[in-house]
Amino acid sequence: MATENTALPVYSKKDFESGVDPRWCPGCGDFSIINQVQKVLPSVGHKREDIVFISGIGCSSRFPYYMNNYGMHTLHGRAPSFASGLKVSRPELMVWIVTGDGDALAIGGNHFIHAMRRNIDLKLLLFNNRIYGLTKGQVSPTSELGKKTKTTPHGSPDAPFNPPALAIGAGATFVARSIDVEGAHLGVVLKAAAEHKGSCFTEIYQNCPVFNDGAYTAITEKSVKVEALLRMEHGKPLLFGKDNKKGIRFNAQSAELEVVTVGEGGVTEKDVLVHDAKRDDPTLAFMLANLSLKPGFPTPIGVFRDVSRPTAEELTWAMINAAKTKKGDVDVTRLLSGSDTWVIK
Amino acid sequence: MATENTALPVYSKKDFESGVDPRWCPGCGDFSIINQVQKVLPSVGHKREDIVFISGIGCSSRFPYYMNNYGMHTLHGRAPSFASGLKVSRPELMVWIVTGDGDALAIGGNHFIHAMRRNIDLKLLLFNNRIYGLTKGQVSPTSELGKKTKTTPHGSPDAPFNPPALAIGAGATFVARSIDVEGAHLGVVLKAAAEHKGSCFTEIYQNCPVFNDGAYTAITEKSVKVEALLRMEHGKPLLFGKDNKKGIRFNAQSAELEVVTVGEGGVTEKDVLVHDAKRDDPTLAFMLANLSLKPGFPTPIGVFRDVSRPTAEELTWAMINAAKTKKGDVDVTRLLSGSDTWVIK
Amino acid sequence: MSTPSKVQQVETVTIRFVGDSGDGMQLTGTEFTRANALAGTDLATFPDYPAEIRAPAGSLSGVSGYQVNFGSKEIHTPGDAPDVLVAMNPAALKTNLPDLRPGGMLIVNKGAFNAANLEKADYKSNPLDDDALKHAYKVLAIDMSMLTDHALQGSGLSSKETARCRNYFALGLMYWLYSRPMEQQLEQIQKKFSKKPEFVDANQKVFKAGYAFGETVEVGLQRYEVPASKLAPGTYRTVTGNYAVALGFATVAKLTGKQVFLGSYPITPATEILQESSYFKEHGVVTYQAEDEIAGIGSAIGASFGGALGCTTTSGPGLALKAEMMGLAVIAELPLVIVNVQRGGPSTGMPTKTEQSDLLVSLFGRHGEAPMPVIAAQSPADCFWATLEAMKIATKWMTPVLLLTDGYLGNGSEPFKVPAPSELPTFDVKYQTTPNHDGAYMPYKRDAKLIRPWAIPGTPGLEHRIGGLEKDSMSGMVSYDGMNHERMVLTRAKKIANVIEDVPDVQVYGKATGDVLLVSWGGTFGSVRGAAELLQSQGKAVSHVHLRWLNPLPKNLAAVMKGFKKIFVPEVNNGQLAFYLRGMFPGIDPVQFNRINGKPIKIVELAGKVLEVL
Amino acid sequence: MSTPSKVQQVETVTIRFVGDSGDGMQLTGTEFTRANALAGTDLATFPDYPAEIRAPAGSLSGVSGYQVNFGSKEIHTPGDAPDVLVAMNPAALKTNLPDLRPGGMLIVNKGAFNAANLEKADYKSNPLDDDALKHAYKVLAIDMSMLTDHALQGSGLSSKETARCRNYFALGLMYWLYSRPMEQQLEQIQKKFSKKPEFVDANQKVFKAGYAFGETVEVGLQRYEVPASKLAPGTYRTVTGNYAVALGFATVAKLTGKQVFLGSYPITPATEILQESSYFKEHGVVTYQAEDEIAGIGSAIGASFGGALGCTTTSGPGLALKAEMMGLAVIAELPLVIVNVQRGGPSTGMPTKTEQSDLLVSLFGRHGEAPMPVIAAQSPADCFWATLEAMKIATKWMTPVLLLTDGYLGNGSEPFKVPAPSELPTFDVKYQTTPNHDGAYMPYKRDAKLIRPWAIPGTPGLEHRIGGLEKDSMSGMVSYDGMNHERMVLTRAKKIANVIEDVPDVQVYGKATGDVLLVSWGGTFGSVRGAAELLQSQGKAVSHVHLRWLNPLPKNLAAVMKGFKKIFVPEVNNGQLAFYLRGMFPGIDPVQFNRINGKPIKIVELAGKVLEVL
Ligand SMILES: Cc1ncc(C[n+]2csc(CCOP(=O)(O)OP(=O)(O)O)c2C)c(N)n1
Ligand SMILES: Cc1ncc(C[n+]2csc(CCOP(=O)(O)OP(=O)(O)O)c2C)c(N)n1
Ligand code: SF4
Ligand code: SF4
Ligand SMILES: [Mg+2]
Ligand SMILES: [Mg+2]
Repeated sequence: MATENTALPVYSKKDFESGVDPRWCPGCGDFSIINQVQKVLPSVGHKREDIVFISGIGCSSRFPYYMNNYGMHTLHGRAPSFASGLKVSRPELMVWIVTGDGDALAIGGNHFIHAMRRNIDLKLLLFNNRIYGLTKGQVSPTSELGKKTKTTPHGSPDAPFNPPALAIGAGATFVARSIDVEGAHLGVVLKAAAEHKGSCFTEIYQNCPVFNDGAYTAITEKSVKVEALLRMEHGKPLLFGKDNKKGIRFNAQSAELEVVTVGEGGVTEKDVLVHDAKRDDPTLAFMLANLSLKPGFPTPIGVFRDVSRPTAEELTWAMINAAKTKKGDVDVTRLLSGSDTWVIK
Repeated sequence: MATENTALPVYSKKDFESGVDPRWCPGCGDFSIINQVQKVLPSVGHKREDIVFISGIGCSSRFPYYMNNYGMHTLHGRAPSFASGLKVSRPELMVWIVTGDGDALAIGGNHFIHAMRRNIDLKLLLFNNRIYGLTKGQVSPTSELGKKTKTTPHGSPDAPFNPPALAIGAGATFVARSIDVEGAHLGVVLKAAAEHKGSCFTEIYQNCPVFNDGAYTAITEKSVKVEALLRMEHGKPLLFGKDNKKGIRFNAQSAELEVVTVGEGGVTEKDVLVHDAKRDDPTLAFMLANLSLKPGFPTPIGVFRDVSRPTAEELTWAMINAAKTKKGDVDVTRLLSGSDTWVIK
Repeated sequence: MSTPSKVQQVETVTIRFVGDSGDGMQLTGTEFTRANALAGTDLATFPDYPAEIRAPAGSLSGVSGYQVNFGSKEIHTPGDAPDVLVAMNPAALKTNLPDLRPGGMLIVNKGAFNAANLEKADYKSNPLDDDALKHAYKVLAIDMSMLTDHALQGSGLSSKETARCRNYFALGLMYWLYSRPMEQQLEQIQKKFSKKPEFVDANQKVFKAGYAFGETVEVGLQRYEVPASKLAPGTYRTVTGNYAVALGFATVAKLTGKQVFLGSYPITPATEILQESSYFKEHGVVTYQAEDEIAGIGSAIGASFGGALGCTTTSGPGLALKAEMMGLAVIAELPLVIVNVQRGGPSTGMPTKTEQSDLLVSLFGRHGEAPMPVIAAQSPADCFWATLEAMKIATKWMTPVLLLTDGYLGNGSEPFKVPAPSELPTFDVKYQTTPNHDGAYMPYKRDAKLIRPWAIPGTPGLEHRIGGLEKDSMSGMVSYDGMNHERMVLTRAKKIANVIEDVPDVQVYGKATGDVLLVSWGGTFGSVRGAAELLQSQGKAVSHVHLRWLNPLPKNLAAVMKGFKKIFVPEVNNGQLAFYLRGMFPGIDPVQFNRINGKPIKIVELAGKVLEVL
Repeated sequence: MSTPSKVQQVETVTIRFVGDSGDGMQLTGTEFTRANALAGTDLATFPDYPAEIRAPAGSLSGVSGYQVNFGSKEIHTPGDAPDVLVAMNPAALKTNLPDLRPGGMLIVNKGAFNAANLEKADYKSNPLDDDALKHAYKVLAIDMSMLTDHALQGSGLSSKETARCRNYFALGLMYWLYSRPMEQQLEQIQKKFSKKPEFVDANQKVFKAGYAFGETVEVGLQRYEVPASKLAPGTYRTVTGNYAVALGFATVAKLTGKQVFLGSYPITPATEILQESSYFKEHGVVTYQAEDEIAGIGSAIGASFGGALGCTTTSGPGLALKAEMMGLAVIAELPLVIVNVQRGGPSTGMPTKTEQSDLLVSLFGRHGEAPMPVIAAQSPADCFWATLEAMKIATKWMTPVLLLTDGYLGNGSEPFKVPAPSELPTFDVKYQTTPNHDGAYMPYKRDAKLIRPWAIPGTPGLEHRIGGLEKDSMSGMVSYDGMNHERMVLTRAKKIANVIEDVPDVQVYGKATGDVLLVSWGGTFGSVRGAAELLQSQGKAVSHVHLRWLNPLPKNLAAVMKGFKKIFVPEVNNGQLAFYLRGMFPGIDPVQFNRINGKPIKIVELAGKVLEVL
């Protein structure tokens, strides 16, 4: 059982491949994601048998079958509920959730926000392709307003979610974003997620070449990405663009973020906002999560927020153990008798 | 039908009382809330028969029975789904949702965040008593961490939601807060909600004298409220406290809000942040929504955010009407024949 | 001065205490129940709460009641109609008088019959002045308010506090009427109010005053005595059905040494199970209040995947929501117990009223072919045993099990004989720790009984994946092969059919053949058994079998039914068991008796119906 | 040089086109289907998609197929086994050869049988070199790849583009084999690719090459002709069941002038209904893709409260999730149509495979007593008529109605005779606009049929509140009165029973008495009718009744069944209708035949089983 504390074997990527070859369409972004996950797992300090992958339903949710760990491919949208029960029941396990934008945010929205709120130590990876892949191309809660899909041939009338903003609003203690094609960056973010203790949300932009191809080319194309992506690092100034000349500054008058060019108009690097992912107050993370919605601003990737608090399972077990020490080991007869009995002779 | 546009009758509060006397416990905060709603409705510019109240299940959700409008007392947590369908189907109706902290945020969390995201014109009133009232006192998603309730006798292990933060994170275009005992203020907020067009969230702090008495005394008691409450008004500086001497200032270094005292240390009123509920960027509203979580900060009441965008039902009907003008009135035979038929003689 | 009236022995009595929610009738009822329990009578109780929310004081909707039926013979139900009605205010009288048996005893607190209260109960005139009342019942109108005030003169208690002591006057009087020893109640008051000493003294005073009143009252009052019943010797306590389920969870955790994980969401009338379970932490019960019913069962299934004994508790609307999840538990074949405390339906229906209308949804309420064992408890105390049985089946057969109780069982109470450890079932819950198929682990490779192994996370080398898609009959990997699917559907069905080996035969109460066989299930056991006794005592050829197992049905049921001219099925629904029996046993066509009024069936009414078909 | 082979007439042929997902077999199938439709044959088709996600090119899991059965006599199913199998690559051959009828014709694209593809299909050696194959079937191995390349030499198309034209070679050959006129297809290509002219020319070339190949090939090929069938004169089109449901929604909107509101959530195999409906905006259909199934039906109920005709569409798992909402619709008594396109269960099960296993959950899958009408469609085109019927019942009786179809009906297609307006049912949907009870509005005051009025928001003076709690039998206000509850439960049940007045009697296909009566429901109609024809043609005393109505069951069903020695119930489930009939008709004990392999039942197999019991 997981509780025995024998030494950790030395793992390689292969140790986390189930041997079943993934059933995703050729060119699907899910391939590169699973590749990174399998690369990171050897170094997360958990035994293979103590790691569990839980998913809902969707292309992305086929993930557990391809991992050589314990896994559950559950019901559409419900993965966080299973994961929460498992983690509270057995805190020593490392529990990952793999889900899609429809799975996590459409039918699964409630379990998602509650997992974030409770601060149970669950590592949720959301593969966001802004479409329903498995069912062949319907609008999702992250599809753009006006998006034409099989169920919205005239365009979607609904504003989409901004997933990191939703997660922050729900109380997640870890919130990050990366991209399928940014392998190295994704690896780093996954490692950070693995190290965090608490509710953990990682949005991964994922391309669906079949039903929503090119959803992210505007920020991932070689030619544009240096200007389009803001790579956040805790404790470092928020710089981006060619030669890191551009920066994010805080405008105290308007209480808003703005883009500045270092060296222009007397702007120096120290005017640039230094990223602080560790602060308890979620507002800075929220500001950054909303950055890309404003024209002229880059899309932040990396860790928005990473704060530590006691997890729900820790608090739960603290109470259980307190009760056990207080009451001692009551035998079954005393349990059954309770406090108010009488005797019939 | 609602579509005929005859003149609006002159209503009094009585016109909105169904005559069924409310079945709430003596002293319940719900009484003062319904009182304010009935006072505001005569002035919202809708006919009584064009107003619909939809609720879920809970003490608060009994609300529609006491209103002399059309109403549905639906299923636990599901009110927004009925309301969304009704409003998209009949945009001319004014649709209110009355719900509780358990109804809206526990079982109903998914419908809640999607109603906020879509920007359907629904006026949602959340009576937040931080407890499950109807089922007699279990922990709710707004109960404080460590709260002892019937289902958490040793304290709740779960962090609560901050409802306005969740609504903002989900994309609500109107977010406000008021308090059952602040009748006048509540009336003003309800009026603002009535006037907003789009997804509309109003949290109302409500006391449950039976199962969670005094949940808000720390901010509502005569003696403390002047220091404890920050009354936000769009376009006005964020001042509070005795003689409005205290204010909220923006600290550009830390990118955080802070409390200052006007007249001390060179602080003048113009250093104080001016509330802007109308800006599209939700970050300022989010900052204010998180204010009260920080020790030493007041609890903001009033309108956090009030921005206008095309609503989902407007966009839906724009598409429908476009299709109608484009295709004209196709008769049933042409509808049934479609484009590819053959004839058997 | 009063002539000491001699005590008359009676076999059983049904008493109902009714008053305003604020009058403490639940306390009075439980305390008086305790007195009779200690006196060794058998008993059954049923509280009748007002609709969820607390209504205005004195209003009709604010009436709260507690009925207890106790006797020297075996007691099956809280009683058809009260022999004695204790009414603390006009609203209570108005709403409960119709139930009092003709000629029964009516004790009222005259002091509460003032203009204001009469109006709230919309009485045009004071019913106590009505001669008809006096003719129909033995009326004892006492100004308990005034007498309580007297008793507490100079106690320094506020009038509000004084009023709260009134119920002890009624209790004292009942003690005297039914010849129960004062002392134990005085001690009990001592215990109960140890934290508020001023109330110890006050309540004792008022209690004594009530008792004394019985002796001193002018009208020579008839005293009664209900002797001890022939309950089996042993240690007893009273339990409600909901408490008994929670106690069952804790007991299983103790017996198995495994964690019992209860993932649930509050819903009337099941909420108490979650509440009570949260006090059993030290015994190995982990409770988790989920965000909704779906997450409640989901968390339990997740915990079961991790090796815990997952459970979830709910009532009708919640059961409906759990349907998809139950299907997953069926196809994944994980142990899980779903407790459904039935209430009045459909939809939100009548949350505080009892009903048996979830039988068919329990048997068939999942899409696809998704059979699972279904068990129903028959009395409050039996909820404990039924829980143990459900947990045993779930863990032995790797299957979800549905346990049905109802609002009447859940809130009702009766004596529970504390079992000796030796009387408890033995569990042997095992996890797979080694490969089961030449070096590999095949999660769906079955034993002779078609049970699959249970390997849990943390077990090296047995890593595997399961899910809701149809799976290969060995490896559990996704399979779209049609014949594999057919095989799996049939195998899952066969496995549940195999559970029959753990289903005891039904016992016939009465002769093995005769004119009418009463067939009941779940919470109607008491009413139907009572009717059977009554009819048999009248020499009728009527027998009774009660079904604890709904799926699989007991082996001998078909044969047993053949022994009777007529099968008679009484239910608190529109005929669900009757339909099910027709479907399962071609040729069987039961006579139905259906009551759907939110209350247990009355013994006398049922007996009458049976007589009609005899 | 080839001897022009004379054309042989055949009554029916079943052809299956199979290839890689990329090979365009769905297009080839539909185009060839069209050719036969235009030739006036009756037909039925069934596509066989790979599991949801697109698998690697050439892999076994990537095979996509399309089967068409056409004939000069009435066609009920896509055919038991193909007479002709057209396989475009090794994987397609491997997965489909077992289905080809012995001695059938096998046409393969030899060019695709290279080492790489053989390996992907895990063939050790090239099956085309295997003599056994040649003995078992008429094998025609053609290098379509090469011939296509030749045809397109100098066209300037890339090899990738050229490859995409290959399917037209196969199509051309089939045109020749089955004597269909080339011209119409050339036009069709013209239409289809008008936006990409280069492909018009290319595809026409390749199509002609395929056709020419038939004439010029050395081996004298047998040509066939399937004459026109005796379809009733009229205008026809082919529809899938899912499209037919959407067309039904639009038609009802047109006929009633009322808004049809479809609140739904995508799920295989029901998604197309939502997709197709979203193209009917101008006809008065409003579609709303909700966040989940619960919100889907919730939005529809909300719209119905507002006066729209609310509908929701789903499949098994979604139906399970809607259970609580359906209960609300039952107690609120609002019109609502729930369409459940059944798929393989339990749980996520087999999303792309068909099954009939949601009958019992449809009838009984709600907590409490919550009856509703249940109707099942019998063929792709009938999905249109069944939808109209369900909508009519829902609006007339103020009740939710469950309409069952399945994956086979939903994705399958057949000719649909476009009805004249006069052939369409008339609807009269009325709203209450005036008080109905001396000046007041009583939402639950019923007419003689027990139907309640429908007053909608916007109607002055009729403001009222409804909900899920039990309600007073007139005002609809919350009522906790037990007798009112019993009355309401029985009234709701009676109302649904009254729907019988709109349920047509079952028609017996064959003699009114005999040895065996086949009783079927839903999607098995075609197979069972086919088997009945077969057995009757062999002189067996076998008749057939098909149930379109599951609740209420047709008036004459009991009487009809009495006319036969045996009742025989074939189902693609584990015996749900058989159980239901036992429960509803004491004494009836059907023989069951159950196949649960994700496919429609085969006519010949079924006929064989019936012979066993004769
Ligand atoms: C209860 C239920 N409803 C609907 C479905 C159908 N369904 C399966 S996956 C899916 C959406 C998948 O989209 P997403 O979560 O974004 O995953 P992706 O395929 O894009 O990776 C839907 C609607 C289902 N399987 N179960
Ligand atoms: C499906 C379902 N689950 C659970 C319940 C039981 N229930 C009714 S109200 C309620 C919570 C009420 O709390 P809240 O929404 O805060 O409303 P309040 O009573 O506090 O105003 C619950 C759990 C129900 N009626 N239906
Ligand atoms: S459909 Fe899209 S998301 Fe799904 S596997 Fe294919 S490419 Fe990936
Ligand atoms: S329980 Fe609380 S919230 Fe409910 S009515 Fe009573 S006081 Fe109000
Ligand atoms: Mg997606
Ligand atoms: Mg509440």
